[in-house]
Amino acid sequence: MLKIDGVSRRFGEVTALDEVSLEIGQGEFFALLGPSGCGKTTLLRIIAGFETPDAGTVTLDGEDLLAKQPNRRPISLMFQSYALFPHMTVAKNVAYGLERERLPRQEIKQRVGEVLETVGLSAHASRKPAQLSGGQRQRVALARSIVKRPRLLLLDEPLSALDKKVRADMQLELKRLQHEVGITFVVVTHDQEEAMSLADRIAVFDSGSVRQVDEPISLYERPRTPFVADFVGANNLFQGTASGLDGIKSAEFGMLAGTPLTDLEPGAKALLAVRPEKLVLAEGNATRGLSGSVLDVSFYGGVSHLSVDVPGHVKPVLVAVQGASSVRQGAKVKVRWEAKDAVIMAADQ
Amino acid sequence: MLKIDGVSRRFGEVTALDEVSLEIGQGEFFALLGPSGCGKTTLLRIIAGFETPDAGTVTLDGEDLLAKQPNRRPISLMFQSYALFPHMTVAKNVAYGLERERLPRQEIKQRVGEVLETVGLSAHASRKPAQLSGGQRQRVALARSIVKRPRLLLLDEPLSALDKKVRADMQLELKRLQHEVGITFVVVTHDQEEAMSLADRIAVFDSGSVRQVDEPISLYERPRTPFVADFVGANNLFQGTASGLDGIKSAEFGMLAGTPLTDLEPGAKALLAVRPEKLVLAEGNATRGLSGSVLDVSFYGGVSHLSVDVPGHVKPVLVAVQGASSVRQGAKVKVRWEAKDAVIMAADQ
Amino acid sequence: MSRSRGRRLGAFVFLSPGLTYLLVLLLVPLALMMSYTVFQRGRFGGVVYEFTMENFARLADPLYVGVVVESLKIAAVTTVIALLVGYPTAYLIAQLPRKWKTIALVAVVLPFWTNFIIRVYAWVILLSGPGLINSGLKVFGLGPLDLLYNEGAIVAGLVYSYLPLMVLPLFAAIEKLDPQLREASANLGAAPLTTFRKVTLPLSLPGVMTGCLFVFVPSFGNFVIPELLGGSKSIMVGNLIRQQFLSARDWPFGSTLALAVIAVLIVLVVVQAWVARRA
Amino acid sequence: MRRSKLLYVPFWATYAFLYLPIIVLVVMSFNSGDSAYSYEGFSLKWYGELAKDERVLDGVVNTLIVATGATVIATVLGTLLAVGLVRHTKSKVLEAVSLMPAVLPDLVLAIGLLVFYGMIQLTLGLYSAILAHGVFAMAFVAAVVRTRLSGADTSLEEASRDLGAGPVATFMKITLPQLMPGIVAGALLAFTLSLDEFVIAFFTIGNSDQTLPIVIYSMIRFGVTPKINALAAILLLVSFTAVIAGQRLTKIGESRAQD
Amino acid sequence: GGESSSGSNGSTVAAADQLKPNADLSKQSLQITVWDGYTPETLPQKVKDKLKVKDVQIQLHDTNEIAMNKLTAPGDSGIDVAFVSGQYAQALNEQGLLEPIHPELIPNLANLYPEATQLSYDKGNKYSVPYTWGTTGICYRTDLVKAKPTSWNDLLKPPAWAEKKVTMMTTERWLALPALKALGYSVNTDKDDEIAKVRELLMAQKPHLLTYDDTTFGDRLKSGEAVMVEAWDGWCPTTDPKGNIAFQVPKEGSDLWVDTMVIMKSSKNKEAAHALINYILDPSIHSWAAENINYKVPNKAAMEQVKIAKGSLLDIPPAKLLDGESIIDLGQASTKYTRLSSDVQAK
Ligand SMILES: Nc1ncnc2c1ncn2[C@@H]1O[C@H](COP(=O)(O)OP(=O)(O)OP(=O)(O)O)[C@@H](O)[C@H]1O
Ligand SMILES: Nc1ncnc2c1ncn2[C@@H]1O[C@H](COP(=O)(O)OP(=O)(O)OP(=O)(O)O)[C@@H](O)[C@H]1O
Ligand SMILES: NCCCCNCCCN
Ligand SMILES: [Mg+2]
Ligand SMILES: [Mg+2]
Repeated sequence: MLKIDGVSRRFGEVTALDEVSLEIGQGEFFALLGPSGCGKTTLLRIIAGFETPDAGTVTLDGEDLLAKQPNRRPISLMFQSYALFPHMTVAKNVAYGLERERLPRQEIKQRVGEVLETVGLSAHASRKPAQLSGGQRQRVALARSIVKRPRLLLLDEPLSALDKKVRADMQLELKRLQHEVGITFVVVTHDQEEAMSLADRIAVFDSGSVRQVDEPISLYERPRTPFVADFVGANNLFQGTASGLDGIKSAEFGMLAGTPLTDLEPGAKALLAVRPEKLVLAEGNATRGLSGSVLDVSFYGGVSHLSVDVPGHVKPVLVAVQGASSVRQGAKVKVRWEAKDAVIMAADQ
Repeated sequence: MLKIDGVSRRFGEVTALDEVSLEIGQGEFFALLGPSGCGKTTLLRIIAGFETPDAGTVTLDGEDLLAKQPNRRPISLMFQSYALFPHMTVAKNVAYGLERERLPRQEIKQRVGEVLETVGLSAHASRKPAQLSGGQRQRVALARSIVKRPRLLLLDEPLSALDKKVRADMQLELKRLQHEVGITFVVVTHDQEEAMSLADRIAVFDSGSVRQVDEPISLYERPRTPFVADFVGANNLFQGTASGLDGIKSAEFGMLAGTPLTDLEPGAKALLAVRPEKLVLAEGNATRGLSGSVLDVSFYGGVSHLSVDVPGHVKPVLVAVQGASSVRQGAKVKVRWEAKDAVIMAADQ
Repeated sequence: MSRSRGRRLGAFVFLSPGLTYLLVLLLVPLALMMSYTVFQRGRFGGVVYEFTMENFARLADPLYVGVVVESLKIAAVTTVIALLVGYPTAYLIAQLPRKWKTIALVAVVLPFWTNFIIRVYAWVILLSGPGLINSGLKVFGLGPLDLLYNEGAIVAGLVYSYLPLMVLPLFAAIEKLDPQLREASANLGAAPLTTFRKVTLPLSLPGVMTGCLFVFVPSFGNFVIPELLGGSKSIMVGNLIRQQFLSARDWPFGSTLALAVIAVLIVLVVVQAWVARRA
Repeated sequence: MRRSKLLYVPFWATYAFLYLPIIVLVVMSFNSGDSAYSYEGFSLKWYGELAKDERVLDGVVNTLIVATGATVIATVLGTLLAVGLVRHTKSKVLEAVSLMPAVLPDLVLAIGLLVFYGMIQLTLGLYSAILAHGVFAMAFVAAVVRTRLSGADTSLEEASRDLGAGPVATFMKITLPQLMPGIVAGALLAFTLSLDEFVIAFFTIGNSDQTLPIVIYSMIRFGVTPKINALAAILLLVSFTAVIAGQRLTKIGESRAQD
Repeated sequence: GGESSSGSNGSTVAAADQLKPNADLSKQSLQITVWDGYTPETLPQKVKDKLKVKDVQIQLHDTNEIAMNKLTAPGDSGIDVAFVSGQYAQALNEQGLLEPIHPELIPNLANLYPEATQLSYDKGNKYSVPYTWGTTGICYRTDLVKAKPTSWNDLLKPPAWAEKKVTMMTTERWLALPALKALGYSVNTDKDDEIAKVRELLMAQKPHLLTYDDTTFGDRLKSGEAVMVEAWDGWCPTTDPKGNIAFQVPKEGSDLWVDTMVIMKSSKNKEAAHALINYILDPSIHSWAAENINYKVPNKAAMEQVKIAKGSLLDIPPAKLLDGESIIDLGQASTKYTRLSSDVQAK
């Protein structure tokens, strides 16, 4: 449906996008993930028509999008900074897009009422944006873009100012729009859980380039590059050299068990990544595993994170355990994992 | 150190704050948590001096704060909307507060350089805010308020636009400021994990009132009101009537095990709350537990969430298990928990 | 409380210099002039300090009422045209890169750093019977057209003379608008004209109001242009006041006419403020 | 966003409209005849005539002094007044007073000031004209700046206060720069209006001082001569040069500041 | 006119003796207000050299009217000598603003034509001294008119060939003058019915006019935009090299206008002011106006120095000029003319 091909955009010295190519299917929920400043907003603005790429093409169902004026594109963009009309009430802001389609008054009124109900702002319909809290503004912006039910919805960090409860409701609503109305979504989010739970596919960006496009579980479990492994979720990375199908050879720890995702020349520099929740913690006198001592235990509501200092490894190793942990700071422990739970990839040059 | 006493603020019909009282200690990291629009920003603005409360007092070390001009308060506020000076470069924005203190040029330059390094924007020092991405702007705002090292730092959703990695770095930096420099923090966040892991104490707000002030673990494990139980983290709530020290009597399920936090009249309406990660899932033919069938399994990177339809209970019961779950959708299961893992509180009237 | 003391101090610091200045150099002289409205003209000019209300009675003269109405009409047409011409210009100047912005802005006022009367004469040269435009038309065997000495010429001259007074406030108002709002509007399906009507225009309304006031007021009171481009064949309120002060040396009635003009304009200003607040 | 090319039509049309008469008057300044009305042939004689005329030169100098003085007064007081009106009072009366000079017929202000100066026995000079021009110029600056200020976001000022800046520093470092386009527009207006003002200057300036408009008005009893056109042409040339030089200088200043 | 001269007599007596013929002029300086180009540019310097006064400053005014407002405002205008037309001098005097002329300080008054002391606004030059004089008539293009204009009616009811090629003056008294004369009335009438008749004539004329104009009618004739205009003699460009412009005083008669010099009562330099007027009346100086700006001067000695071409504008003898009726200020009735001109010019 949406095809982005070799799109680049430079701002003076800065390369915001560097030959980005993506294909997004009809009805797909597509998430963009990447560090701050990597070009996500720029890409959305190009699709919506507010930036012109220096190179590359963007087509929607085969039709050249770049040739179209922004107001003729069947696309809604929710701006990262909301861009609410300050002189209009909340209801007027939301009705704006519908009025442009010359829908009957009655229908506009009804749809605006419904969407305000959905975002929980019915009581605020006649206020001006300046009289709203930050999260309320964000919800108005969201309502304004979803009420149009465009073919393609671009959301730039749509839920970042919302609390967990409201956010969950909004996520449900977005899913409903995807399934019932068949809208295609491209959503920028820095919330990985959100990306993981909502998206059909996720593109990971870095410095203006796409690093990996994959389904959430694949992305999480089979990162292709050290950047993705490190960026998506927490990960423990060990350096070494490739050594057959079941591990890498590490200078400090000898063989470390793991599964290579791609062919690697034996002896080539390689990286092994293993998730904190895949790690198993054993008593310090257990036979297998890397020895270390617990540096810190922190409780993240539901899960406890332990950082374990493993002599020979630069960063502390992170371990996640369900519930409050019984292990105390300073305890001597062993850390180990299964080969199938660790992935091996080529190290960056 | 900071004492807020009976502070109220109304905007026309809206009561943004309703007799809020809080005491925050020297060097404490205090978090404000609450749904969108509950009055968090308003409270910070009152402390900083940009709103005048309709009633109540605010003192800092016993000194009346309200009588002081904003610029004479030893307080920095990071605005939710950043409020960066558009006509100044990033470096100038950050230097602004230091220049007001008439520090030597050299020192200003050095401190600005350091803080920009910390927030990862050294390369952007000479750009104007309009040339930055959303997350970069937020980091400038953060840098601008922390560089002053005020006695009290008020941060209004300081990290909401940042990706996980940068956010973790920033969190560390905030902790460092708290410990090394001894700054007192009041931070608004909608990110509960953030609040849990950073804060010494958390105040939960709702509709302009404080509902509970507690340390993170207490708040999570011993919510005092249904609102807090429901708002902080995910929770499964069961209705019934109080019945002694070890459970409630539910119309549908009979006795449900739990621990009351306060004295409850036997027979009074009560609510039992139990966390998803405290639930244990057993085969459908196990002896104990509530029977249900798995509605949906979703994978949130590291943890799997299952929703289980328990006939007789309105909402599906949420269960969290470590790693990818082996239980499939549609499976018949039993759900149970220990009395010590469930809390019992009075139901709202 | 100190907040409100601070606010009062602010009000004092910001308001008192300008208001003191205006009190001494505007209100006092104005009060002097307005005191003449209840006195009589001396036989040979000057003022005889005998109370009379006759000057106000003279205002009802259909001749003067007619001129006021006509002036309102001409000033209104001028204002509308200046707005239509000035808005797109101000809009585009506001979008220019910064270094061009100042140049374009100065270029709007630069012609006015010559001299009013010379510029108006330049229009005479352009529009007159044997003038430039008619000479041009003649080459094509057309014309000559009666371009000068009619209300059209007055309006053209007024628009020309007061265009900067429209463009500059509009610029100041438009320049501050967040471009993202226009983008949001386009994104929601609004054609450029709709975006203009629904977003840009309402948000720049204070500038529109100020610009309109700036053009309307001097147009209403102008006297040179009706003389030179209108051939004095239709005069405006400004001519009336001027005739009373200069030809008739009738300060009392001249002041009374001025008071009437101020009253009309104040009504307009109040209406403007009201509209601006509603917007 | 791409801008519609169509918008450039009224844009350029406006400049054409503004400069067409200017071109005409420059051309006529080279007229060999003595009419500014009908072109008879090329000649520089009027520039020669102009050079001989000391009054004109004096007039130019006096005009610049008056306009500059009035602009400075108007810009400073008008900006303060605008901020005061928007931020520190709700009084409609003060608002009306601040607009009054703009709606006052110039003869009324002129004669009123003449009478007032007479009453307080002020000896007229350049400064009395500067003070007089300051009155109407201030109204224009205040109105334009108010336009700029209305609906402006106050959070920047709050941020400044929060970072320890007092009201004065906040005004100078934050409010003023935000208002700058409005202040520049207002000051340009004030300067332009003062430069060209005749009636008020005539009545309030000292007898031995004349501004250029006074000189020119007295000269045109017989109609405009090419001599005045020559003067206008030179004024234009000087203004253009000054503006472009100013532009160059600020650009250099800016690039220095960047380093 | 009778009333006004009694007023002026009063003030003449009041201040007669205070001036010292031998005052030290080097302690006095002069502020003069005058039309641009009306006196030699070198005048200030010459006066300083000749009279040894401290300083001479020229202030320019563009019209009588605007000068009048400055001169009549309360307080000291700072002006010593003003150049204004006759009826304005009269009005200034009526308001008690003028210093009576001290003839003993102006020996050159003897140079004036005898006729120049009999001007109706100021018989005997009690408070004003005439500087230039002339009349009003029809200025026209000899090559573009089908018939030479001889009557004010040729202007008031323009023939078809002059349609929209005729201009009239806008200043109120001269606006009314052609109609007043055509109807046989006095230029100084204050009768409402007569003024009403004038209004009718002017209203009927208006649609056929090119424009009202009292500054650039000469240019309009030269360019051919107009063929026939109401004009003051001195402004009719009969000296144009093409030689196709002529001036005609219509048969119904016209006015006599006089531009005069007056001394302000508020002046602190009255001796120097008198000395200045005396100096200007010197034939070698006074002839400048006739030689350079084509104005007749009421100075017999001066006119005798000037070469006058036969039939030129300068070739109108004083006696003939005095046939014209001097416009005088009508006091309260003068506002009728203001209203008349507003009325005619309003749409
Ligand atoms: N100027 C105002 N006029 C009217 N109501 C206002 C105004 N400012 C805030 N409110 C209302 O006051 C309440 C509290 O607002 P506040 O900004 O403090 O919320 P918040 O807790 O910061 O929310 P969020 O998390 O969404 O930023 C909200 O309901 C908001 O709509
Ligand atoms: N107008 C501009 N001028 C110069 N650089 C710009 C401009 N706009 C964006 N950039 C730069 O381009 C890069 C990409 O910006 P973009 O806004 O697309 O980032 P983002 O991925 O949306 O980041 P965030 O998550 O922080 O919002 C950033 O480094 C930013 O600084
Ligand atoms: N400068 C010469 C003036 C000749 C005519 N005087 C009458 C002036 C009327 N406004
Ligand atoms: Mg972004
Ligand atoms: Mg908030």
